[in-house]
Amino acid sequence: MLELRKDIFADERDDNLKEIGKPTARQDILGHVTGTSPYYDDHRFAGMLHLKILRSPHAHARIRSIDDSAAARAPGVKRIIRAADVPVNLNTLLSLIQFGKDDEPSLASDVVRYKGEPIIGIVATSERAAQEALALVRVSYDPLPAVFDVEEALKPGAASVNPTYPKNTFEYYGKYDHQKLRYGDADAAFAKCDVVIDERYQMSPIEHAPTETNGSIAVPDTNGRFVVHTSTQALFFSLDTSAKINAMQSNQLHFIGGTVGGGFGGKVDTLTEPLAILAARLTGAPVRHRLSRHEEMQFGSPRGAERIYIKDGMTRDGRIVARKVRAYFDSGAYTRLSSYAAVKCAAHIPGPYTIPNVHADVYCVFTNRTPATAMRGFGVTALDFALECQMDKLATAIGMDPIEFRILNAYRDGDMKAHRREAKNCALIECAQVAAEKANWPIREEYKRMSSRNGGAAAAPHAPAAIAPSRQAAAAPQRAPYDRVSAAPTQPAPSPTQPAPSPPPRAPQPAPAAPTGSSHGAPRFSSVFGTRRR
Amino acid sequence: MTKHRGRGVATVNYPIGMNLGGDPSQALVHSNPSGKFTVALSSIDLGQGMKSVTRQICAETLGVPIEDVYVDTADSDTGPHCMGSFASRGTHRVGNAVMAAAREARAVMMEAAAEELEVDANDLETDGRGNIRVKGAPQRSISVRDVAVAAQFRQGKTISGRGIFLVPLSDVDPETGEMSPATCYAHACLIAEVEVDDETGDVTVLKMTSAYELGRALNPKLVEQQLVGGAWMGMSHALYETPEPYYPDTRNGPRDFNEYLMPGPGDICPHDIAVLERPAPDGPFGAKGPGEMCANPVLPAIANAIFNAVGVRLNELPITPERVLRALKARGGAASSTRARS
Amino acid sequence: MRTPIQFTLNGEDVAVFAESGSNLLDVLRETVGDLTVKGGCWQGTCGVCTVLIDGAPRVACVTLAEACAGRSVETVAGLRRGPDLHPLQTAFMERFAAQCGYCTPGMLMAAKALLDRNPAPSREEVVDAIGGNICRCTGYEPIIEAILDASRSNSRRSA
Amino acid sequence: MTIAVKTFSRLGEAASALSSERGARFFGGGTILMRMVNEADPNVATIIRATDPAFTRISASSGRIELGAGVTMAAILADRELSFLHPVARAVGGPAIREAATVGGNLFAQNPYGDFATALLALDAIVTLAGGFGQREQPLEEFLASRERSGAILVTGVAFKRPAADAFRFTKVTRVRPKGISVLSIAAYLPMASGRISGARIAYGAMDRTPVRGKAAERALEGHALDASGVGPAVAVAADGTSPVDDAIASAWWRREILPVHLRRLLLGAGHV
Repeated sequence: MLELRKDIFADERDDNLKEIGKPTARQDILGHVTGTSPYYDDHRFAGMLHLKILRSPHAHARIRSIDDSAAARAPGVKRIIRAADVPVNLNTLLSLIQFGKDDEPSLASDVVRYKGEPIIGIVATSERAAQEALALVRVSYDPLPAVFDVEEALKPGAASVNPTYPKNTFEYYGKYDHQKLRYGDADAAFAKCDVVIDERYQMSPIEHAPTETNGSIAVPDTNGRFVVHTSTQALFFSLDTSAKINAMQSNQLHFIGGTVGGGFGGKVDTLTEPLAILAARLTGAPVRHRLSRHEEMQFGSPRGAERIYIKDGMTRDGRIVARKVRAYFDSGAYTRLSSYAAVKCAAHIPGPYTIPNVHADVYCVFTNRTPATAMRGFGVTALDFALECQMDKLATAIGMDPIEFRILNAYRDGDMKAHRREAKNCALIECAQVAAEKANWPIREEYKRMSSRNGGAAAAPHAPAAIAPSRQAAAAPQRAPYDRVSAAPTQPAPSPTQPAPSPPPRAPQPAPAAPTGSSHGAPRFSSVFGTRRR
Repeated sequence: MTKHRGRGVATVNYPIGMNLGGDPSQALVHSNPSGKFTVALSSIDLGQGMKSVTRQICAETLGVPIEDVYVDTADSDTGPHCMGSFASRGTHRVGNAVMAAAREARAVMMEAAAEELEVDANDLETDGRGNIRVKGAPQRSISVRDVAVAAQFRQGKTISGRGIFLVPLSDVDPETGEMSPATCYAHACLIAEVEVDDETGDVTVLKMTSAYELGRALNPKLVEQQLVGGAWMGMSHALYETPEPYYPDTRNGPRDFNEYLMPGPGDICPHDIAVLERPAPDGPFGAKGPGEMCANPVLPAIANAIFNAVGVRLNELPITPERVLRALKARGGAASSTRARS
Repeated sequence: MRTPIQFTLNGEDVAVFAESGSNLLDVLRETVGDLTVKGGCWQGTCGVCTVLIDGAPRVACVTLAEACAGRSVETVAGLRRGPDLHPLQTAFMERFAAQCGYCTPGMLMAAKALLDRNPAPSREEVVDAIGGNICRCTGYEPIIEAILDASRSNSRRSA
Repeated sequence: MTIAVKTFSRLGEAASALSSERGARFFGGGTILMRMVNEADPNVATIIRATDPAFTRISASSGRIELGAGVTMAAILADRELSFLHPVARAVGGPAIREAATVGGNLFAQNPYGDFATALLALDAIVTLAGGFGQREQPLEEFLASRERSGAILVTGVAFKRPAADAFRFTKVTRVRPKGISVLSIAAYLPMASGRISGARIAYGAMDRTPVRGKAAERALEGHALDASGVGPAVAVAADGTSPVDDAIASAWWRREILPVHLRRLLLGAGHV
């Protein structure tokens, strides 16, 4: 049941609209309920062939030899695709935006780096024929030591997973093995804290499990072009990736999709299109490449696991003054998108709270498991779990109501965030107030009266003045081509002297309040809220 | 058997669009000779409602009824470039591109109407029902259909528009992490109520109550779809899901939907939702994006509710009954102060 | 080895030659050409391919096609009678009970199997009826509500 | 390699075809076999089917209940005479799977599947087998212990004594409602003599390679009443002799930890499905 609270922030909206805000039926709903919405696999072509992939049974091994002669003679087999057949057999997804180095082959030739890594493809007249031929391929391996734990992978002498990044970490800005966030002086601030809580959090990998598995059909078209029906979540992303791997011009590919049976982030990786296109080129026939459910579950890239260490420092009055975070993204054997998530994670470290001293190192680590990728809430879901469990522990530590504690520390318009941008358009406090009201969760009057629009500081205490855009450090080498584009940042940081649309900033360090007798053990009103109420 | 009830809260924000920007989307809008509009995109609808929400944005901006707009996506030959459907960027990025394209098409439409009505285009307004009329003199009006016919066959005008939306790529300072990750943020607070069986570790989610701030609910039913389905996924992430049940040990991975655990229709609970709208200055009609963040507050809210119920902290996901039971045994049983109030 | 199979599909006679040992899902999609039936796992674990055989729900992907000879098979393609939508289809539309839509055909057929035998089911009976059908988008609630709506409109019509 | 499907009108013929052909597999309901076929399992070359009416016959009117191996969970749910087995049949998959899943298939289902076999074990069922040797009967417990070795034999049916009213109880512990697969399942046949248990049979599913008896609990229950103190000794030894495994659903540790809890709840009537 959903209730629209139009009364809140009404003065910031023009609600005089005709189509916007209406519960209009989905444009695609009739197709959905009649089974006629055209998913990629709802297209049929005469003489369509089927591609199946031979996958590594080892997490890390050297391939000594591959004998596919029996498979080549098997009934229905039209073509065997080997690593040598792939025109450009090394790629990384974000090379499309010049972020990261090519590190992942489409088909492994010498070494397999995770269980399920593709080795050869077999194109046959039916999926069954292709599967039966796969069983005839003989591959001999020399198993290599494997590493599965992100912190083990960083220890000296750990097995090296990915030759492009031999130290098992993604390389940031050509010089760091992690993404940094530095704001204020966390270590100094901890010394002034009354309560310090240091915890370890571990997120599990998660499978996207869309009801439609990843797949595509590549069809030879006229003029040397190929029509590709695909389940991708990112049409041009997949088109450009496929063009690069097949050494084709982008206008030789005509991608059609847009009706997809669920994605949740698991259909960005372009898992099936490049080899489907290659198979269609090598056979001259339409080729379908779809993952089985078992492949989707075990070898389709999951949301990567994340391990997060958080140390928070708080003064007795319930204000968080320092946060130190060390986080590890388990990227699996190759980069895919985890390198990007680590940056997004770093920016999110303080969560929706104003913390004057923040210090974070976020690592993208390679291990011998299925390469991870984007998933709903990418880079944030695990961190939010850790941050909000941490917030609960902090509130408990000083006997403060968990909602009031969050409202107290919530960011307001005009507050400075740890990534040195001014908070605007904030609404966390209002969400907390409304949820508490709906759930009959009692919070005190002064907390009900607080607002995201009042009480913000132009710059948070202890914070260095925001660095003016012109003085920003040069961007990362691997993203140089984009530096021009970003000459003018979209959110120019305010100059320290710029007046905030709010009352005077909070005191640098609120005077520690004596614990009160209240059951909430709440800080004294004057010492904490005086600067917030107007 | 002893069951304990508790409730927990989480408040979160979520950055809208690809981190650091640099993720353009384009849209093309054009009218056929009878005043029906087509939006051409290469963006993807994977269930979130891309086709539907961009259709409403286009109709609102043009000032025509929703039935007169159809969204065609995704075809790389006809749809202009879009970065893709991820990072909660659809409504914000693609929505803005469609809005820009529709504005350009609307300008031509109003010019053509002005020529037919022999007035200044600035004196004209749309009635949202398929007509264009003179402000203050509604009797002087012409249908969008007639305008389209005139533009096509008499005036030789193309009622069409192009739109692109790009948040320029932000630098990142390698030393401090100074950056512009996003131009706007959605917000949420969610309260979960659970029951914990202290003999088995089983956790049952009894109720969720939430408030989400999304800038603007362009279509409340589509927003509800995301929030209800997203909260289910959050519950699933919190208590059930993993392709590696013994991580970092890689053994015993699920192979099918029987082994990959997700809450079934018999495991769901009531979810009471409020939606707040603080328009984003750069969002289409102020809209942000509900698609991703809706799952996030559920995980910690459930973990915090379990602590409130039995006094144990679970720092590892998923919070399986086994992990709860192990924690309870380590603690020497549930916190007695939190016995079920029922 | 191909083998002839005859059955009725949504009331029409169908005669095909299918690869021996084929499952019904592949025969319907690849041989007959009824693409309204979707496939999610080919393991019998997701319910996406649920069809009715002689009125009973079956997962087509683990149903031996040869075993359907002479039987009546119903898919979502037969749910709609000409221009008129089935009450379940209307209810799914009104309740916004589909997002990506991929599980919808199977959900509708599982629900039809229930309502055909039990026109006024309880919520628990609806939950049991779709217990074998995975939906990754909706959280199930709108689907349950839609099926209950359809059952009420059923009883209204029969009343 | 294409699959051959051979259909026989007599169970005997099907049985001899099954034992004489390499790669022959008998088709019960298909939920297990068709998945193997879909995955191109090289061990399946021929599918043997039987249309013999005996294969799907239910005779439940008398004190002795006979179920053809081809009887489906749905057929059991449709038979009022078998209402005591309805909670078991309903615990198998969703409605579509229950239309296909058979009594015979359950006897071969790999852990953690086969909840119906667990119930039959508690009911002391006798299995009728057909093969090159013709027909013979075997207690289910022996059959389960040797099923991996017994090769290409055909189960044609099961038979068991109808339990006294309310003497049979079943519970299935699962993570996903309503159709999750077993963390474990417990079936208990609890005959009473003057308010005390006499000759109880308890069976566990997913607590070992196959469904197994909870013999220690059975012995500890003998002569006790079904009350808190009476069931205590049985609960204490509930997990004795079991050897569950770690799988995707649950760890062996958790299965052992919660088995006594669920046995107690079942015996005290709290866990009755």
